[in-house]
Amino acid sequence: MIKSARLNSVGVFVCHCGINIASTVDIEEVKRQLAGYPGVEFVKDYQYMCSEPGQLLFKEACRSETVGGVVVASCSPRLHETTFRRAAAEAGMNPYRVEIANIREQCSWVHHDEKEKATIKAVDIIKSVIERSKRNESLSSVSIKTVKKVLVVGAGISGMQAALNIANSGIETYLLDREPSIGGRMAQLSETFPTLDCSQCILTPRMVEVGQNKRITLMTYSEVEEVSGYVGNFKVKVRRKAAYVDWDKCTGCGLCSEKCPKKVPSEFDRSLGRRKAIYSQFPQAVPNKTVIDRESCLYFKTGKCRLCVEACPLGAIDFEQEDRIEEIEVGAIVVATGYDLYEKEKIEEYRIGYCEDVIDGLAFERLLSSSGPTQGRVLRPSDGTVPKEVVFIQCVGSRDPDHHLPYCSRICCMYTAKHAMLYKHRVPDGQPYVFYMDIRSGGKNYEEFVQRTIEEERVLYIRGRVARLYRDGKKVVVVGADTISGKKIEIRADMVVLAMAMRPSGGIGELSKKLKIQVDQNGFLSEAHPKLRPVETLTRGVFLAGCAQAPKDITDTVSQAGAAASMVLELLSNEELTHSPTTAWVDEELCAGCGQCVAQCAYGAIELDTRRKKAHVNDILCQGCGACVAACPSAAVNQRNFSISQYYSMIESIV
Amino acid sequence: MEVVSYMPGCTLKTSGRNFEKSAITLFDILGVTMEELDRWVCCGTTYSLSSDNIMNQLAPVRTLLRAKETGRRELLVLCSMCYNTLRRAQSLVLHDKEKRDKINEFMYREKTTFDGDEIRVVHLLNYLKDSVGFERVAKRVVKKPSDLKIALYYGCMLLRPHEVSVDESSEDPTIMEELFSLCGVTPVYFPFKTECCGSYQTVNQRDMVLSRAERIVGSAAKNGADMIVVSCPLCCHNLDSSQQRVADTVRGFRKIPVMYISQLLALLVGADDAGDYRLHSVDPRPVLKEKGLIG
Amino acid sequence: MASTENRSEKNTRRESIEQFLYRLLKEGKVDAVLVPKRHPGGNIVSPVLISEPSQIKGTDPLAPVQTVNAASIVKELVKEPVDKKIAAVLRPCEVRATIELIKLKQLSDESLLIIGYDCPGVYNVKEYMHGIENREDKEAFTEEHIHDFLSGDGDLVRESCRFCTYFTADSADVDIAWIGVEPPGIIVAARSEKGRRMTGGMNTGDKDAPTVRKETIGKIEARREKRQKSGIDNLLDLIQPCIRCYNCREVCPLCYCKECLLEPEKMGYTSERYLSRAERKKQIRMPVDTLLYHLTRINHMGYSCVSCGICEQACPMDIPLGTILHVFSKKIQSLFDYVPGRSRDDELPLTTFREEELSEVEDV
Amino acid sequence: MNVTLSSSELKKEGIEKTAQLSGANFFSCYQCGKCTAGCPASEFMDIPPHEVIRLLQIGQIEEILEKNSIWICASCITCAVRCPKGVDLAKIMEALRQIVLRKNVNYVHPSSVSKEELRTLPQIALIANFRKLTG
Repeated sequence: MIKSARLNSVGVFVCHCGINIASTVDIEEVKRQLAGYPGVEFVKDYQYMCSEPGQLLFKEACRSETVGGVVVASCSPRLHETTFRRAAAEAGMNPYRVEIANIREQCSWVHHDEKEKATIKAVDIIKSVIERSKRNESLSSVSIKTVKKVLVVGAGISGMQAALNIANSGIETYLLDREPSIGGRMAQLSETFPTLDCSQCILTPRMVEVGQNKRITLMTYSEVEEVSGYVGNFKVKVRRKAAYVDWDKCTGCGLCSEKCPKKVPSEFDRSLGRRKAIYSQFPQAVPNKTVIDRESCLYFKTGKCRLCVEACPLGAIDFEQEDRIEEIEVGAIVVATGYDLYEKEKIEEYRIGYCEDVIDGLAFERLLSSSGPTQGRVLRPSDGTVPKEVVFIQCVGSRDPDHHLPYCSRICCMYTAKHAMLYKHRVPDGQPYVFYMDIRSGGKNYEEFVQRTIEEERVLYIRGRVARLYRDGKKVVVVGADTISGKKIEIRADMVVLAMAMRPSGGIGELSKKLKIQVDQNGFLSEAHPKLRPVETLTRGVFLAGCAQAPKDITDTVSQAGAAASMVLELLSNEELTHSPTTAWVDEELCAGCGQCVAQCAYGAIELDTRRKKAHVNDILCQGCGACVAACPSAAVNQRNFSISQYYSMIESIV
Repeated sequence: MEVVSYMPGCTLKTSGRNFEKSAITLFDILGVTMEELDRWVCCGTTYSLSSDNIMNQLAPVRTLLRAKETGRRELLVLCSMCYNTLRRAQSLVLHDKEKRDKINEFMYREKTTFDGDEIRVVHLLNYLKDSVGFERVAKRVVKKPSDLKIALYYGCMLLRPHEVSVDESSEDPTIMEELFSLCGVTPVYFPFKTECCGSYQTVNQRDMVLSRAERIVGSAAKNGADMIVVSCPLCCHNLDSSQQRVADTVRGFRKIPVMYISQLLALLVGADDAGDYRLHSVDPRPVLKEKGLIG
Repeated sequence: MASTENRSEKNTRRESIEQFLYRLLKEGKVDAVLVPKRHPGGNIVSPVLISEPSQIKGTDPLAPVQTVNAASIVKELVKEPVDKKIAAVLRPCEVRATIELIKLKQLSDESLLIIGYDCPGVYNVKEYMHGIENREDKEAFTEEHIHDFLSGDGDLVRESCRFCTYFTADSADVDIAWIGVEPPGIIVAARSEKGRRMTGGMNTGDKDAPTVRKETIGKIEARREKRQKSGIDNLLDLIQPCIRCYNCREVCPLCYCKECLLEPEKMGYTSERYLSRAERKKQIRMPVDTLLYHLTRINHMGYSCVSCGICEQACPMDIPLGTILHVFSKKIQSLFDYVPGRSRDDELPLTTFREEELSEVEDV
Repeated sequence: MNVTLSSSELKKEGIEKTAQLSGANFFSCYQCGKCTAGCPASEFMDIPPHEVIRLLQIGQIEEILEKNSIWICASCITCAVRCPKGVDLAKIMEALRQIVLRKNVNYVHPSSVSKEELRTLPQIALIANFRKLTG
């Protein structure tokens, strides 16, 4: 009895905030009105409660035996709630017995010309918070043990970088990719801007490093099937796709591919080259293993062939293999699923001109690449001749909100300059043209690179969008305009390279649903805050890296991957994760099991036991937003220290 | 016998009468009767593009009212310009309530109002595709022209703006190619099929229209077309009657006859002739004879 | 069934329905039937759960009286899964309420066959009793009422029925149609997969067939639509007489909370609080918060309210609750383009989010 | 000659009227030039189509009206269909023509059409021409 009486008593501090509050709200009047209010033990004021002396005053009061809770009437709780709660904890009081009454943003600042009314309002605000405070519980933080393992989805340069950073800090990492090899898009590139480093040369050592890292488990040719659990304790089901080759036996010697009679266009070479039905993605693949493409394989189609079986000295071919589901447990997930290019067939006004010699930027990378289908020689796909007039078109599909994608794909300006320059290096007597709208070259040494392309390589930059393409014999006529001279321009090109827009890679929609993370209006994964939380998602424990979040170049991708890795490490550096205890809970007596709260929860924190017809809140996942509380007609869901009876008494105290 | 309401437009009664006549012959053979609206008025030829001009919408809406009075839901149009004007006027009335009310208020003497959704304006091509069926047209084909290559010219008004396009694509339409391929005629690659012929500028920008004709007909010729097929009396005029003047100034320019969709189709399904050949500047008869379409 | 065969010269729709239900039970398609039946006294007709086929005799779903919204009873009957198959013969408003309850996970419908039928509307119980008390032929009363409904929409029916436009049971598993059908004919049509499965072979056709049916329905709908109110301008006055007896809540088929948030106790009324409130406001009306009570009820029920009007019938103070609920619910439901009970597949408005909804509050 | 810009210059009546008659927001235009590139008539114009929009953006409507571009436009709508920003240039051209024509200034005089032309030209050519180019 004595104890509860103590808990129901409250001390009040009124902060002047210099003149921010005190020049509008009459502090003395506030003190006078609160002095006799039921449950109020004392009312004190100070110029700056958040200052060192203010904090001392506050701690002193918390230590006193007379009050069960403290109300600080000051600025928004966003600013100093944590400050005061920490101070209370240091003084031995339960931090959740400290409440802030916001009399600055919600009172003095908005009513500075109505001082009397502002004073009345300040008193009301404080009274209502006193009422709430009197009914507060002494809560303690929720904590949960974490699994010190990480899953990185996508093994391009971004995923590889994140995985290396995490694994090198001593944490087991799974690196998953749906392709047979790691390496991603960067493995397809020829040379990189602005240094013209050979992409393969800088990437391959990284791939080997990843492949040999003892703490990294590669899960290539795999997809995320299902994700359950929550931060610190995710359970992920991974579909290991059937390669029809026993990878434990396969050494990647390539004898099978040599014997395979079936050739199909190679995805890796953007259909400019061909691969076999049993193939390894590219010569430097990690892991260096082969897979059978079931769609093309003659054995799967006709039941005959089996030449690969004969060819393999290790007996690794296994037509009976099936997809396997493997379950792993991880504490955090990094999503680095990268990008695809927008399909050029969607650009209708260019379609009449399409022939083999109109290709997209990635295809041109393959033509430039020394490991590509032409060993790095620029040859027309149609007839193998050297193109002498080559037109590069930027912003194809990008910056076209009316037909295609509204955003800037960000890297096309740079890689087009690189393409034009490399073309000029390969074909010194050729003439490259670039149709552009703006040149966006805001990276280190980028602008200099573009200027070099224009000045030294004599690449002709034409400012204007191309209206259409059409074929004329062996040529492709490019119909454009030079908006600077106002002239209409026609170029009879031997080859046209389209800098197609970047978009998130296929399947990102389903993956985002499985991970319960958001996508933006363009389908890219949403970061928690565009400025201050760029690698986090709104789902705790899931982080972003690379082009899955937005178009970016290799430099930025690697930086972001490092940032994501550091966020993961920060998260997993604690043995236990703590979590604010002001979560929702379900009163089972009242719960009728209608499930409306489940649908409201954006964090997947509520489960419905359909047999018992009871909802249950998972404390770790609950973010304390209160949506479920509002949705429940039975008032069966309550939020700790935000209970409905607390609200009633708050309202009651002011109306 | 199916019956369809039909609005010819002015030019189909004069210089474009081959279009109407051959369409009637074609439909007759396909078992469809084209029933001309009683009191249609000129569509106004070009859709007014200024937001406050309601006057220019009255003519097409009156014709749509006449169509509504027939009790049928469709109105067949052959001429590309009429199609564009009527179709856009219908769409305007349907989507802009304020203008709809104003138009109906203005025409208070009419027995009924037009609300935009009573009539579907259908171009010949869409009628053949959706109501008759290209397969059914193809089944009626009796003449197999030996290796007739045609350039299918869409022009502007069948395709733009995109909302009224007769094909899913305004930039790379294929509906005519689909139709004629099924009928045993080979469409040639024709990159100028959607490029404007110069339209009404033929009246006072003759040079521009000649230059357009040179490029468009030149492209058809270069790609081996024996004939250009059109759906608009104005395109027909600009491409056909300009050719002699282009030929006079451009060396090596090859003249190609221009015919309406229905003229060629009518011949294919067995009509004896394709109308009054005097209306053509470039006489199509030598090609038609060579390919065995006329005796 | 022997009894109906005997008086075949003057069969009624009621008997045709009776026959169908008899077969349903007799042929073992279901184990029990919940259906309105005339009680021994002869006047009142109310739901009865029948397991013995011979007891089907005397059932009269068309009788113009509704003592409870039978969805409340269905909710009680199948609140947990049962291994017996139960057919519930329900008015359209009861069908719709049942479907809402299924969506709210308040009943398990695996073993439930919802049979709906064209509803001619009902009288207020008191008026019905008054009308039927001295009648010799109780059945003739029903027949006369149906005649009124088809011709002039008998003005004596309960207010909620007067403006009800959902008098056919399109969302039931099986529905019994008779509007536009020559009596004593009825058309039994399965409307769901379950309906087809459970009544295989008993269907007599699609009710959409006769055009006269469509026309008649259209006419009645038009007449009733005109009677619908679009607003309430004196809500406070209307609610004044409320004595907080909670009858409206008790009879509402959709009120499903275990404990009502609106009980004074839950709302935290203590003696001290009454007094301090009176002190602060100088006076307070007792019982307190009747407006809050009704508004909260509207807020809770508004998404799913099927406007059966049972709350109005239960109100001892004659507050026009049926109309009030209808006006508010319709507004709420139209915001979400939601018709309660239209289909099991329509998602509850509060559990879904569509980008285009509530655009009028976007700028706020 | 220098152009002196001010807020009133940018918002003057002709500019507002063009915006209103065309219903197009020419400030969406980022001058990519796709309209000019695709315009079948641009080679006959004094100033290319995208420049017409640019001059509107900087308030120089008089300069547009001095040039022949708006009268050369054949309303083929290629520009509007392709514009990545959904700026309907065909409507802007019409609005600019209307601004002149409504002052009772004809661009083409019906009397200037010869009898021979009247006889040979299809009706739609004549009617369309007068509709677009006379008041």
